[in-house]
Amino acid sequence: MTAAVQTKRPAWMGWALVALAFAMAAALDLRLVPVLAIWVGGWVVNALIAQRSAARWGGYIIPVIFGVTLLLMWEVGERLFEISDVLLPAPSEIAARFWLSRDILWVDFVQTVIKGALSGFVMGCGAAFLLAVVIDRFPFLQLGLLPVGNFVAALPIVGMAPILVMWFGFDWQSKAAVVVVMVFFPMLVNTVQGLQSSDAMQRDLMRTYAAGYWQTLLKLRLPAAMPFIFNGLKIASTLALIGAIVAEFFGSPIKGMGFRISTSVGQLALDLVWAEIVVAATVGSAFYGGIALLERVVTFWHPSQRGRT
Amino acid sequence: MRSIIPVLTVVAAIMALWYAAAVPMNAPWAYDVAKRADIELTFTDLVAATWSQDKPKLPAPHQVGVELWETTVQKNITSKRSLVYHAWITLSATLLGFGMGTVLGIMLAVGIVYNRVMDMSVMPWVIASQTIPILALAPMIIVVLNAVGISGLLPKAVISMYLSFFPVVVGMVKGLRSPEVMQLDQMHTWNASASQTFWKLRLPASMPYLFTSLKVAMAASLVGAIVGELPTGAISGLGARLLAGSYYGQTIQIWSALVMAAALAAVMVALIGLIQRIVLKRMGMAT
Amino acid sequence: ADDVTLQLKWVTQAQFAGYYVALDKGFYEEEDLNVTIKPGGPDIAPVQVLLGGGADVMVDWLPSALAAREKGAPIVNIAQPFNKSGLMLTCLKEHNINAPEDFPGHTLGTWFFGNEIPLLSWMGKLGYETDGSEGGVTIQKINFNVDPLLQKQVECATTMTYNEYWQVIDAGLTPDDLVVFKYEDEGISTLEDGLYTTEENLADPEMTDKLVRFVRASMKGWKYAEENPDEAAEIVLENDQTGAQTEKHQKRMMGEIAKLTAGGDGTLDEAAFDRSAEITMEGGMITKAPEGAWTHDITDKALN
Amino acid sequence: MTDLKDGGLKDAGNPAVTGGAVISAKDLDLTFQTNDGPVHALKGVSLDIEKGDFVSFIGPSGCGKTTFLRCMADLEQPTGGSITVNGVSAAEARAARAYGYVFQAAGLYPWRTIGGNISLPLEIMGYSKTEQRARVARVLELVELAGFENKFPWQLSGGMQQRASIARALGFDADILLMDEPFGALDEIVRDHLNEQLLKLWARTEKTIAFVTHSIPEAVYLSTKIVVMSPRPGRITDVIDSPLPKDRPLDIRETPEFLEVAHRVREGLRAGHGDD
Amino acid sequence: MTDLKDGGLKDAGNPAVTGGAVISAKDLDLTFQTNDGPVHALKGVSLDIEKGDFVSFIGPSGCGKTTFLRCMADLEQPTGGSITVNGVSAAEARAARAYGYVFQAAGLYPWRTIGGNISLPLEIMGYSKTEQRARVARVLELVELAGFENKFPWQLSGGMQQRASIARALGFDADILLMDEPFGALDEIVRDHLNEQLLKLWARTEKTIAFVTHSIPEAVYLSTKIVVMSPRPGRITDVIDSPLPKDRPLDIRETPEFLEVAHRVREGLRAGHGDD
Ligand SMILES: Nc1ncnc2c1ncn2[C@@H]1O[C@H](COP(=O)(O)OP(=O)(O)OP(=O)(O)O)[C@@H](O)[C@H]1O
Ligand SMILES: Nc1ncnc2c1ncn2[C@@H]1O[C@H](COP(=O)(O)OP(=O)(O)OP(=O)(O)O)[C@@H](O)[C@H]1O
Ligand SMILES: Cc1ncc(C[n+]2csc(CCO)c2C)c(N)n1
Ligand SMILES: [Mg+2]
Ligand SMILES: [Mg+2]
Repeated sequence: MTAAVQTKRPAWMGWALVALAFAMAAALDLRLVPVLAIWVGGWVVNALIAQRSAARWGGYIIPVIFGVTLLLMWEVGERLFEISDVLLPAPSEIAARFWLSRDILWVDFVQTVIKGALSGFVMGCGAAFLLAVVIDRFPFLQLGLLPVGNFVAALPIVGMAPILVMWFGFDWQSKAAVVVVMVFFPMLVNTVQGLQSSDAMQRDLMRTYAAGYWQTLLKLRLPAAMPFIFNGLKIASTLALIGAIVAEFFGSPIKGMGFRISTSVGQLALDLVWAEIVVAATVGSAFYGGIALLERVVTFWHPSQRGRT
Repeated sequence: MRSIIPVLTVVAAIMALWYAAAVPMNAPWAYDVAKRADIELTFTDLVAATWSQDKPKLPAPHQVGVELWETTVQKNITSKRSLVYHAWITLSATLLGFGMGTVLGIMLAVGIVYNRVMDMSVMPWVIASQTIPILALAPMIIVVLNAVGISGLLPKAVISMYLSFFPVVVGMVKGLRSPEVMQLDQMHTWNASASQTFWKLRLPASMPYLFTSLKVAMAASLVGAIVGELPTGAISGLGARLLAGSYYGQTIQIWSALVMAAALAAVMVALIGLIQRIVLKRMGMAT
Repeated sequence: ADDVTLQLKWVTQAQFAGYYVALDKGFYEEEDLNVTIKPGGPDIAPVQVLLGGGADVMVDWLPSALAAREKGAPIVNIAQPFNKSGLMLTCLKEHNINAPEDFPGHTLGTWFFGNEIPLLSWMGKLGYETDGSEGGVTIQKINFNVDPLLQKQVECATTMTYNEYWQVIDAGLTPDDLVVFKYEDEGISTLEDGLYTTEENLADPEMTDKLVRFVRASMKGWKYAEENPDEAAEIVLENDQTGAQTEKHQKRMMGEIAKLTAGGDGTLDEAAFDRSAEITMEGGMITKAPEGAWTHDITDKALN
Repeated sequence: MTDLKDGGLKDAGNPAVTGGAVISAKDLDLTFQTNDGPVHALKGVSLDIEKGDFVSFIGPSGCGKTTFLRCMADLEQPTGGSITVNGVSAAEARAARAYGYVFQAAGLYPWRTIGGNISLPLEIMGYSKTEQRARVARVLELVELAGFENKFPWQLSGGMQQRASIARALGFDADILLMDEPFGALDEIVRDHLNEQLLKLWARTEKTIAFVTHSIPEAVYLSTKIVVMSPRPGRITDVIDSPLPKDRPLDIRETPEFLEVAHRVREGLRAGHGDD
Repeated sequence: MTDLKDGGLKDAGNPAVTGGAVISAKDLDLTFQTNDGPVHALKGVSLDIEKGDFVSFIGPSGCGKTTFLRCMADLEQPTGGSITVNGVSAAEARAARAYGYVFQAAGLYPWRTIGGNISLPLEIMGYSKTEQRARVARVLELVELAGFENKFPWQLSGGMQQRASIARALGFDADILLMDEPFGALDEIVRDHLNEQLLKLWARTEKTIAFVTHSIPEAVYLSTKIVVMSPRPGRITDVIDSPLPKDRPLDIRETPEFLEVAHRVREGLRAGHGDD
């Protein structure tokens, strides 16, 4: 329905634009032409798929093609422009390094993701959730704690991390602490807002049943809060990983993704740096995706989940 | 206004906790010093000692307060030793990055909402981009921009932008899609053009989402500017203060830079909140 | 005037006094140079800046420069103002570490970024494992300050004679509370702050000429700094844009730095180079002896 | 339905009923403080509802019908006067679960199925699982939604949702039913059917019902007593006792008595509108 | 109102009208594909609406009334059959802004005042500022909302919002009005008043009106033609031409002719319900 609102521009206009872009690229630097060609190619393929299929698989294949397009541009550009490996390695080199350093990457993954990020995520979100329930019960706390909380949340992590490393030592505990600090307030704010999001009539209904506090919490407020809680969890999931990695920049045992990235930069082993970045991005996206999936299951009833696929 | 008393109570409670925590955290050092000087510490001595160390593990609130006072009020604001001067450096990168991030975020969101291919291809990569540790990328960004002759404010702003466009994209995609089917159908019955639908329906409908994400983006942008100040070398700005404080073990200096940064963020976010209230009020959407 | 950009390895401090003095006293100007000095930081690899075109010359330590060269970065040492190493390991006396034999079972903190190499070579020489296993030591990555030592998170920490050591002293400890091992004394020292540029620059006569003038003026700056340490420290303070440095600390640092540059004229000592390269190789940072990693061309022209 | 009445809580609010009215409002005032001055939603409202009465409230939009019902349900605190329910205060009656309330909008919980929504009050009041299942099935039957038990609210049309919300209020044994425009979203045929069902239920169980509607025929068809209200300030302008017999087939609506009462209500309403 | 008709876009959709029906549906099918199988919202629906007709659609919930109206408005694409509006396709008619549409819910934009909401389509269609102001004032008068121009939607009661939404559809000169239960949220008195006004407007401007309602009396009172629909699949079961004169005072509703037509409609409806 809504798609029909968009008026169709004639196709030749698009092609004219593409031709113009090529002309400009060629004028600037001939090497830009193949790079641009890859971009246009990927785009056209995706446009075709998008038109053909409202089907589910389009949703998976299109971002992949998009990503492959970007990687190809990178690879070809890297070779054509002869960029030094010390500045930016090519995707193929990164892939090779990834394969050769599997064991290192695995050790780092366990140290940073499992020990640091995951434990911090669970503790931070759990504590924030519990505090949110308490705050929700006592409006006084809510009025007082939330503004102060917002202030604390604004403390830049790069400043907090060294302090927390000083307090909690070099191992994963301090990484978890950084993650706890990072995820705590997004989660708290979202949960508090969620617990208040049941509408007046839904609450009145509970009153007519003379339902107790816990019954109302369990049967009304928590289910109603779920979309917000998941918003918080999603934000927290990307923050957790970044937090754990960043914290390792400020002191760590000699393993961990942040450790590896910072030392490898010093050794100009940029391929290993990028291999770690690939791990971080993959794990982060998977973590985010997992929570989004869970959200879809738990809050199936929410309009945002019903409306769009 | 009615929240003043609760806020003060909470602040007082935090201060009390802070003072209390400073004692055990700084005690080992105090004992060390005492042992080397061969004196016994009474409890009051201990408390006094833990609240007045030069390089405490956790500085007492008044130490941070004094440092803040000395580096803001008592220094000429153009002096390199003035925290206001450094805050201004950071703020200018923050604002530039925030502006660029907002524009980029809105443009991406419009593309995602209006273009099916972008909708399906860009979003997962935008999410992935945010899972990359910025601290690892920042030096590369700085170096690359340096190589093409860009230095100073802009590289920091680019990092700010990198962090701040994300909340804007997410919020605006949600906001631009927030009009109900019926409202879109109405536009359809009037045969409104795509741009009329955008300006008269989607954009106004997205305002509440925009402002919420702008607040998040502003905080992210500040973090970006600070991160961007680390690898450019400790030149100036709050990030440089943090760094320099860290190299010379000046805990109090770190804390005062931290508090300044948080205050900066709080002020900017409050400012956005004010604009939000004015705009939404004029749009009749104030709550 | 010709533009030259210098990338430092670290933040503005008396460690780089020579360059700031040359700038401030107009030595560069006399050579018809317009020099920009870029301070460094923890996350910046000067090599990247150099190769990226952000700088023409950089200050670096030899081990990390050799490692970069082996990684494919065509960088060459053109002058070596520091002829002694300021690196040392500082331990708290209370942990009873009085000689290298006492290391096993203890935790040693070091900076990474290539700075761990001499320590690892040393441990290798002593025959200690560095993974915390029985009979070995635990190596801990620490941030660029002495907090971990003071907070007792490590028992020994890497320090520089001119900087971190004095931070320990400033924190209230006395030299009597400390045991120090100077790398120079242990025979495992590597060359520190040298000037490097790219092979590409060296192939360009115009650029070489600029570099010659740059090195000449810089060395003049260094000698001036050695002779007038307090004034040099003042100049450094003026150029510090963070406003975080203190006069006391910089003056003391300048005094120590002068000891490291004393007696040298900027010409690289081949023997010292070979020893440093060997230690770097033992540490595993490079796999084969470097070739063409230094040249006397510039210093020869500059100093005659 | 009669057997439902033997369930748990029936006697809770009953002690004083024999003495007088089930719901008794005396000189009720309710003023909302808003930013542009006070709104007098109710002013000097007095009304007695006897056990077994079926009372309809009718009046222009904003005359305080909903507000009055909410006062009975202890969802709103009157600013003056008094109200008793089952002889005790409204708050006590609520705590004793003396009434079922049907809101103006359906207000189903979207995360529960229709069946889950109907069993919600039963869970809260501690009915056993089997009892819950039996009751859900029975009331779904009553509102003609059998077979939709496992659908979610948004999978139903507006009218069906409204019926589910009615079923929810009928599931447990309250002697009092407070219904705020329950049939607003329904088409005439379904509405007629539900009107009939409601009358039957009422006759069988002797519940006391307070019922808000915009439809004059509906008010006349259902009620033993019709309360006409008028806005600014919200007050009762007329109370009409219906002369119609308790047994009412649908075609009673074409009898002269019926039309006569309807006419009187319409006149009362029109007078209220004229006030503006 | 007549002078409005001289405004800009009147002729846009007129070319073929003289030839035949203003709206003509032939064998219209519309099937929604949903996750639990296809829903036949419309099946084999044929209907001609002549210029100046007032056609009411009545039928149980879910029988396809809204869907049919949406097909006329080119908001839904039929999966079979054909529909023409003003002799051209529905899409072309929409592009020519041939109709005004009142949705089942008010759907006002919360960030615009009532006046701003009514002038929104006028802005989109490019009317001048002064013309906009004049028209807004006129239609506000018509729905009795003069003085509320600068209020925001949420400052109005549900009924007032509904009236504002009607005013919005009347602001520009469409010859066709498509109205989906426009008076659902109003009480009887206001509803009667608006019914009268709508009839007057229709008589004066000779618009063609398609009108969905749940109320049998309303359908009979307003229409020249009553279309009874039935669900699963959605189809037309009866088309009743009204014998009532064009001039209809409110009390025509008590005449035997009126009751006779109403009875026929009710029978048709009941038959549709029986189908389930
Ligand atoms: N929470 C509130 N705050 C302020 N005013 C209110 C509030 N609730 C109701 N009112 C006002 O009280 C008056 C009575 O409202 P009420 O909802 O009881 O009307 P009603 O008779 O139920 O109308 P309707 O037929 O539209 O449901 C109205 O003028 C309304 O604006
Ligand atoms: N977008 C849709 N997707 C799937 N099914 C739909 C959709 N829109 C309507 N339907 C189905 O089509 C049928 C007709 O719906 P429609 O809205 O036309 O009914 P209606 O006659 O207007 O009912 P009401 O009186 O409740 O407004 C219904 O069974 C409905 O469930
Ligand atoms: C990238 C990089 N950063 C820091 C150092 C170590 N370092 C060299 S000089 C100095 C200052 C001492 O006061 C320090 C810490 C390094 N080698 N490489
Ligand atoms: Mg009401
Ligand atoms: Mg409908």
